[in-house]
Amino acid sequence: MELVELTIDGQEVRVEKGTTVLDAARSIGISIPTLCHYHGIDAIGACRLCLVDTGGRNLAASCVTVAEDGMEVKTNTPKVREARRTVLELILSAHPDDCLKCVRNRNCELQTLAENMGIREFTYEGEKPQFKQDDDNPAVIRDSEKCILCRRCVAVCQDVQTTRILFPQNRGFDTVVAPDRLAPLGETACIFCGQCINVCPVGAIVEKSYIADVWAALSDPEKHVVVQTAPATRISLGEEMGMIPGSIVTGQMVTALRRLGFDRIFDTNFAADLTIMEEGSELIHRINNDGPLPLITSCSPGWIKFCEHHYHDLLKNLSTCKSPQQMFGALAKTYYAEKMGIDPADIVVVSVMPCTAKKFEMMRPEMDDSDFQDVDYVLTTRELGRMLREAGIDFSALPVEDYDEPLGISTGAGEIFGATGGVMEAALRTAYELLTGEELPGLDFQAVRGLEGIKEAEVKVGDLTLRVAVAHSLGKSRQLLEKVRSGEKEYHFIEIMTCPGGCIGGGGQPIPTTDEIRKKRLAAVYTEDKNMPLRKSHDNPGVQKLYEEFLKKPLSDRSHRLLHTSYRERGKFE
Amino acid sequence: MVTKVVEKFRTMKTPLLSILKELQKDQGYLTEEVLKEVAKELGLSPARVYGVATFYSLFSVTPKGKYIIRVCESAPCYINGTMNILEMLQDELKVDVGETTLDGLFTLELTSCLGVCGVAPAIMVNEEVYGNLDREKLSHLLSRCRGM
Amino acid sequence: MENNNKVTLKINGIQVTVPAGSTILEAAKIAGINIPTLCHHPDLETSGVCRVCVVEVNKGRPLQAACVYKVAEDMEVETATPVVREARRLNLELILSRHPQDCLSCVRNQKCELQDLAESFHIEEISFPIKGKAYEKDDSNPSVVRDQEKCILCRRCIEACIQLQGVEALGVANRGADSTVGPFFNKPLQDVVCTFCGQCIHACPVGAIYEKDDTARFWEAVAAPNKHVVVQTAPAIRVGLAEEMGMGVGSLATGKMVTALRRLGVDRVFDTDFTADLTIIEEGSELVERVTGGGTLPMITSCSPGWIKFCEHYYPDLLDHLSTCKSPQQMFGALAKTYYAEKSGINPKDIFVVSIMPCTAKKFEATRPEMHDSGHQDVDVVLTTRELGRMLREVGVQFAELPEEEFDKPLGISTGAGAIFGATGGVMEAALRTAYVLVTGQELEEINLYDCRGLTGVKEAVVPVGDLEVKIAIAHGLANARKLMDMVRKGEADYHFIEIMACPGGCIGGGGQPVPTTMASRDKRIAAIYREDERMVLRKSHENEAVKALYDEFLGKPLGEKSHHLLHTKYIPREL
Amino acid sequence: MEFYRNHILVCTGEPCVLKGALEVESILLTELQKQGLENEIRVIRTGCLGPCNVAPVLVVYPEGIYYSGVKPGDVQEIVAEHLVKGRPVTRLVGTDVEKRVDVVYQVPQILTGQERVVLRNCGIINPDEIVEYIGRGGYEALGKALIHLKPEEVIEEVKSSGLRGRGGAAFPTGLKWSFTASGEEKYLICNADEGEPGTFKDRLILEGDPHAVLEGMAIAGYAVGAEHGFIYIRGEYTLSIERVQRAIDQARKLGLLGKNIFDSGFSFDVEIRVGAGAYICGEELALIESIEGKRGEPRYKPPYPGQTGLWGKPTVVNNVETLANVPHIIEQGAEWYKSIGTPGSPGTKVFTLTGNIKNEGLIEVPMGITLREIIYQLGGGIPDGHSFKMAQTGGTAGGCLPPEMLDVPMDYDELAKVGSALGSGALLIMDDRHCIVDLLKCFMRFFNHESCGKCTPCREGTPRLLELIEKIMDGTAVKADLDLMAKLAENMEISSLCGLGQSSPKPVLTLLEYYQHEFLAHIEDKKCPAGVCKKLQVKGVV
Repeated sequence: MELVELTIDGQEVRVEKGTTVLDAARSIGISIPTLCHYHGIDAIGACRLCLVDTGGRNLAASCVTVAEDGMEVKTNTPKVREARRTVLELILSAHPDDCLKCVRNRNCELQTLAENMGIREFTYEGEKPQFKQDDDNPAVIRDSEKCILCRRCVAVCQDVQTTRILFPQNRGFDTVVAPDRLAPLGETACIFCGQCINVCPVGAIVEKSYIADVWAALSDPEKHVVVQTAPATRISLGEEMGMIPGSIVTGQMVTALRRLGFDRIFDTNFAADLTIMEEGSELIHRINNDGPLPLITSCSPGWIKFCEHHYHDLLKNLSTCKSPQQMFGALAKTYYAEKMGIDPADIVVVSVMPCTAKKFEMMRPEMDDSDFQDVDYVLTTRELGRMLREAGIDFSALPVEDYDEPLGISTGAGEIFGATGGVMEAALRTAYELLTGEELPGLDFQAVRGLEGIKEAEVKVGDLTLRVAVAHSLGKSRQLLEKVRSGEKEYHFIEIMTCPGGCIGGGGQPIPTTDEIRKKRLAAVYTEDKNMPLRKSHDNPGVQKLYEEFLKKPLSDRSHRLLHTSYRERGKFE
Repeated sequence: MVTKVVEKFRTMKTPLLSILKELQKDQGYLTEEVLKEVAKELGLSPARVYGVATFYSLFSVTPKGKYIIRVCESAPCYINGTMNILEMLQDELKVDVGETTLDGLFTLELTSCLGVCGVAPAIMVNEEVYGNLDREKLSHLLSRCRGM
Repeated sequence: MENNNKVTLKINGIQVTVPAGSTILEAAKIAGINIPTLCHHPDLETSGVCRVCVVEVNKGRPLQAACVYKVAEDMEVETATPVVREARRLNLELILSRHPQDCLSCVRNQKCELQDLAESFHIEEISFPIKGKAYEKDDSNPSVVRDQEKCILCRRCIEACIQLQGVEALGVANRGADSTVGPFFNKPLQDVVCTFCGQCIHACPVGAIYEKDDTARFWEAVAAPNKHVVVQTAPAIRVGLAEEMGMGVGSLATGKMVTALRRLGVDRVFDTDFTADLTIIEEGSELVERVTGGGTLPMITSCSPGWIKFCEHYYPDLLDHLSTCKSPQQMFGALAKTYYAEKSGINPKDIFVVSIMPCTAKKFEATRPEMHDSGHQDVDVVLTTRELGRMLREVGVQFAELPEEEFDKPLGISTGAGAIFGATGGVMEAALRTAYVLVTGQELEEINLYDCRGLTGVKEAVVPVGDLEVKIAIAHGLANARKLMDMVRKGEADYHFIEIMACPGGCIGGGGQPVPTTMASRDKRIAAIYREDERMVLRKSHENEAVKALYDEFLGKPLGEKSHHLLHTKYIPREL
Repeated sequence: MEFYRNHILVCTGEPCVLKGALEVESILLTELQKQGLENEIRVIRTGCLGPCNVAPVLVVYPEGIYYSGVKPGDVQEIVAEHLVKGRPVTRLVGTDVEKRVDVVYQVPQILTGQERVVLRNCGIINPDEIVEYIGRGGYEALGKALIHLKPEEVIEEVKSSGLRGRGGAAFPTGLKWSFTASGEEKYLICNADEGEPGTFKDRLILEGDPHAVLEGMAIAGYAVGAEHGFIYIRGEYTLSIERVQRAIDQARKLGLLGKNIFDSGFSFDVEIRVGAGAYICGEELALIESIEGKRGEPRYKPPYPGQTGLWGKPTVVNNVETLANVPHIIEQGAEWYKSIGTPGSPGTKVFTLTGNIKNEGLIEVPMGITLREIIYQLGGGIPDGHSFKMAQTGGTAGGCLPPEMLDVPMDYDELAKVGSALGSGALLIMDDRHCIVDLLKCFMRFFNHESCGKCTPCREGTPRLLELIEKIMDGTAVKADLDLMAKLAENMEISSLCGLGQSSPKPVLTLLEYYQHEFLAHIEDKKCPAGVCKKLQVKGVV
């Protein structure tokens, strides 16, 4: 490792060659303010908040200035402080003064910077840009008036997801980050993954909120309101409520939901186990019936929309299984309604999801196989947190309670759906046993775990060597699929998750969501799996009973009607 | 002055309101000095005495005209034409509500019900109440105050 | 089941048993239910005015304020029904609609209870047009700024001023929507009886009252090439600064504080604890002299400038009782520009003395005309713990990660006795540790004087010092001081020595300390102060070598002529 | 006692005085002297006689002839013709006056067959002469209570009479007394801070029969164990203050107040405290704060005054009219009292009729009478050929009722059912010339002026309501503003700290409910149906 030596504010510091001045300063306890900089995604030196004095004629942006031998950096001179302050005041002068009603109030990088830099008055009072909010889709709202043009969302949309929707348009003071021709997101190929929300430092991109609808349903005495919680919410809701990342709060979440007034607290993990039964059977069926292969997972609605826009040729490879959320909705308004003797018209299904694309998914016209809209409202982890804060639920002090039966019974296999590679691992646990009659040796299938963008593995299942691959983030998925398309790679089964890290890194998760935090959430998912008495989907007694009483067998007619779906081709720039 | 008034109410428990009422008669309003002295005499904080003086509408901490005309704006008077009375007074005195005429003779104010709804519309001039008012009576009243 | 001391009730269907006399708010906390509050403060009696905490009691109307409504047996409380939530939200919106929308330039940005509430209520729209009232800011005094435009009329400042400090500089004036909170005739604080203690700042949930910001003057001095900037840090800073920088309440961070100050570019980092030790020598000698020479007794400490101003206003007849010693801050200033200037060969007019204080009244003290005995203004600028924190955040000092460094010599050397000046009873304890030697010639065996410690409002003790039974009393919070002073005035106080600190808990609870400062956080900071005392090698002021050197090289002897000139002062009666 | 052949009652209620009653009186005295009748005919000043619209009023007894609109110039004729020659001056005896006096003061037999209770002496005795009160049985009830009844028995009697507080809140009086905590020192407060617009019953009781109130206070003091009574009179009521002070002095002189009354061992004295202009001080805890020399801001309850009241001591606060009922209950018994009025609201109620009604003034009627009966029978209907549009019951903090509700019975419970309240007994009648929105603005301006500013919903909500109303009158409001108004008003009702904030939205809510069409006309058609709102009229012409 080659080192360089420089001084920062008179202190000598040695760092690896190539380190930015920003990181070098951080290593000795000097935190230079940043705004556009986002570790691992965006370093363009655009906002100019991180200016330092490197001895040159002009101040340098420390996030893009590489530390050099003998460099003398000053981060705290009147000139530097003044320059940073001016930059911040200019940004603030174009930003609305509406913290008190902003969704990012108290969790806003600009607000924190204003506090840290001790802003007390605005030197610049002038024209503020005026834009209409874009809330013309079920999932994501963009408010360009709040946009500070840091371009982090552009970076994530272009580079991480390669969806290439958001881009700077116009120039100078008129610059705006928006889709091509300033079209509403709903008219583009945006997949509503919400990764732009997670990187936005301010409140310029937020999820569409269904909180008011859910409160209304909860206070309607005519309605029977059931809620399902996605695997990734139990390991992130605590974080949203102020606990440390990776806190597991399954039981507290159940209690909290009950206290909000939900009539039944069910679990998406139940439907995840069910998905494994259906999808595993589908895999076996396809292997035994010459394809089409590879079979590609279909639980991630962002990925589905992406595939519909960009990979029409692979639509046939998608599993026909609905996502667990939608399987749940369809069953709640049929199986559960029948069992309870409740008119499905009176059942309201609420999902708590780590995901913004789920809001889009629930509105898809295909998702009304119960003869009603199967899922009525999707709340993100953040929205649930907001409801709990408003209701004053002291989350850390809550007792632990259990899910309701029958749709609340689940296994560890359902839980790991929340992590990249989890669906694959869960499927293998079951498929292996279904095909061989033996338990998968060492239930923990390490090869598909972790934050590596593309993971591959081969599993010997009896005579067959099953080739599998896992990708997360659509940029990585694109790389993998191009290889499949070109025939460079051949697999039996591919898992694709839209968001980096899988659902635990979804666009509805607590802000901030960084790689460091994703790792902690992943670890929590696997801890939760380990702690479950049952860890294989086919062992789920609730699922077994469901087949016995209602569905009869995987891929049955009823399964097909309620649990499977079809896909459509969408234009590339629709 | 203040000491004398305070002395007068010595036997009364918590006599602040009565003392202020008495003291206001002197100059028609309560001055800073008077309130400060009252606070000292009663062992209260000046901020509290000021708070009381500004709470009750019969007290004033700013100079007022010799005659304070309070027009009842409650509903029974309102229905019977308060607004006409008020407009007449505004025309006649050339002041708005809350203001004092340049000659320092009149201050125009609004008041809540005076409890003489049977003779609405009514006004109160200093401590006297006048009812069943119309333009004629009003101008008669004003000239009497002006000593004409 | 009912017994005399417990009450069982249901909150949101959850059964909970709580002490009788609890409020619904307290009971809900036990049941794991947060009820939002705004006008409520844990240390003050408040009166349920903001209506943000309303709940439904026994399905009844009207809704009741949980912060004042007492629980009863079999009561059924609902805290989150649609009606309750809607009512709270609307009340909050009403408050928000008259509050300036300027979070980004507000001193309380991100430390604001209103901002927190807006977040937790998930306010997205305010139903009413934003319409505040225009008021002029009062920044006429050196210590405290009042910005009435931000005031939300919760009245906590008034209650703090009355209940904690017994001053009542602030009150409610006018009526209805025209109500205002302010001093007599809404005068500048400068012109009314205000001690500048800053307890109202801690009470304020928003940014309507705050310290006068002097950081610009600091930056200017540091940047000026000809200025030699020396800084002194009060005893309570080392237990407040870490908290201000986001570490746990009661974190002790002496060494990190020194490092942080050096990184800001000051030339010398000295310690007010040094002059605290010096104060003990001077004040201890004064006490011995008064006791033996028939001077005015009880003698009362004079280190707390809020207390001094209070005494000048309310007890001008008892000023003789005050020790003539300047406060440690001012002793430091006078010495920095004489003794230290001489010793280091720097022209005193080039020396810029910065104090880091837990106190807003210190800003006022530094500007008193008496405080020029060095021939210059002895202390040039006083910064509170919060202002220091603000500067550190601005330049991005990662406080928790800093290494620990030592104070500079000689004015940075101190003992545990100096450190405990930061807690109520500390001056008394430090004085007794030394007075014992002065009187008896022997060292005190047990130097932890627990009678002096703790948050009891008025503490009394009798301490045998040789043949003499020394009677002492300690008060903190001016409301408690008033109790003692009324006794002194009536001649009912036969104490020898009284310690009075303006702020509850002493300096660790000062008006310049991190927000929030509550009795609970005071308790933790006091514990940290005594940890610091225990940590010190030397714990008695007369053992401080640097103080000894100061007397040898410069002052001569305690109460000597030079001492009188530089370290002692006099007081002015002020009107009510 | 001397014998007089005639008594002449001169009404010295405020309206009569304003219209020259005192001048009339002095000429009357001179004329009688001139005729040498000063020892045969006695002139008595009385409190309000009721028909204020035809002030000044004289009544000549024993004939019971009412003279109305008496001018100084008429006096000589009355003396010469009526008193000397025995021929009433018919020109001055307006027929409507006679009729009016009938219906106002003698509760029509067809309705109850009962006497008036609270106003029994008003206009009949000279309030400045205690002997006249005593002459009509005054202070007998106090004697009965002190000598024959234990305090518990007094409370029991009042409890079983069903008497409810007449100040507006209608809390059962006996129950309130029985809730008073034990303690060495207790206080009794008579709430005479009558600030509810359109209400002047308490003033007229105080001015017409002050001893009835003092006697009621003494009995109440005895019942609850209070030796100190306060009567808190609003500062604007100068005459009331004078009369009550005189009454207290006289009662003290006769030992009816002071130490050891009737040798019973019970001592009781009364002190007047004068308000200084704050409607909110009618709220019992605000009133207590005011007596304590503070801003008249309500305290939160509990603790109720019965536990912690004036200066921290148990305190009972009762309204003037409530206390004036007490001697009658003690004297004639709970059963008698219950025979008047309705089961839920026994007794009579004094109403003040104001607004667009022929007979403005004061009436005492049994509870349960309908609005229609009051307006069209007792009140003489709507004048000048206009039609009835709205009645507001209970003062400005009361609900507003449309013509469809004319038959609602006037008692506490029935009015509560329709979103209104009996309140203080004020009845404001409005005819079709007035605009509902304009009137609502008048109401809200009142509350805006009188909100104490302590709690958020009332302090901030009232001006917001006012703003919304102004928007409607300006023609700038949209339909959603009505929803916001209703939402805000409902919130104030349920989350304000005291009764003021909880009841001030009543007119908003009832008007929105019963007159929605009129609001909508302003908003959607930009028209003011009554033609009052100026900004809309102009547009209407275009």
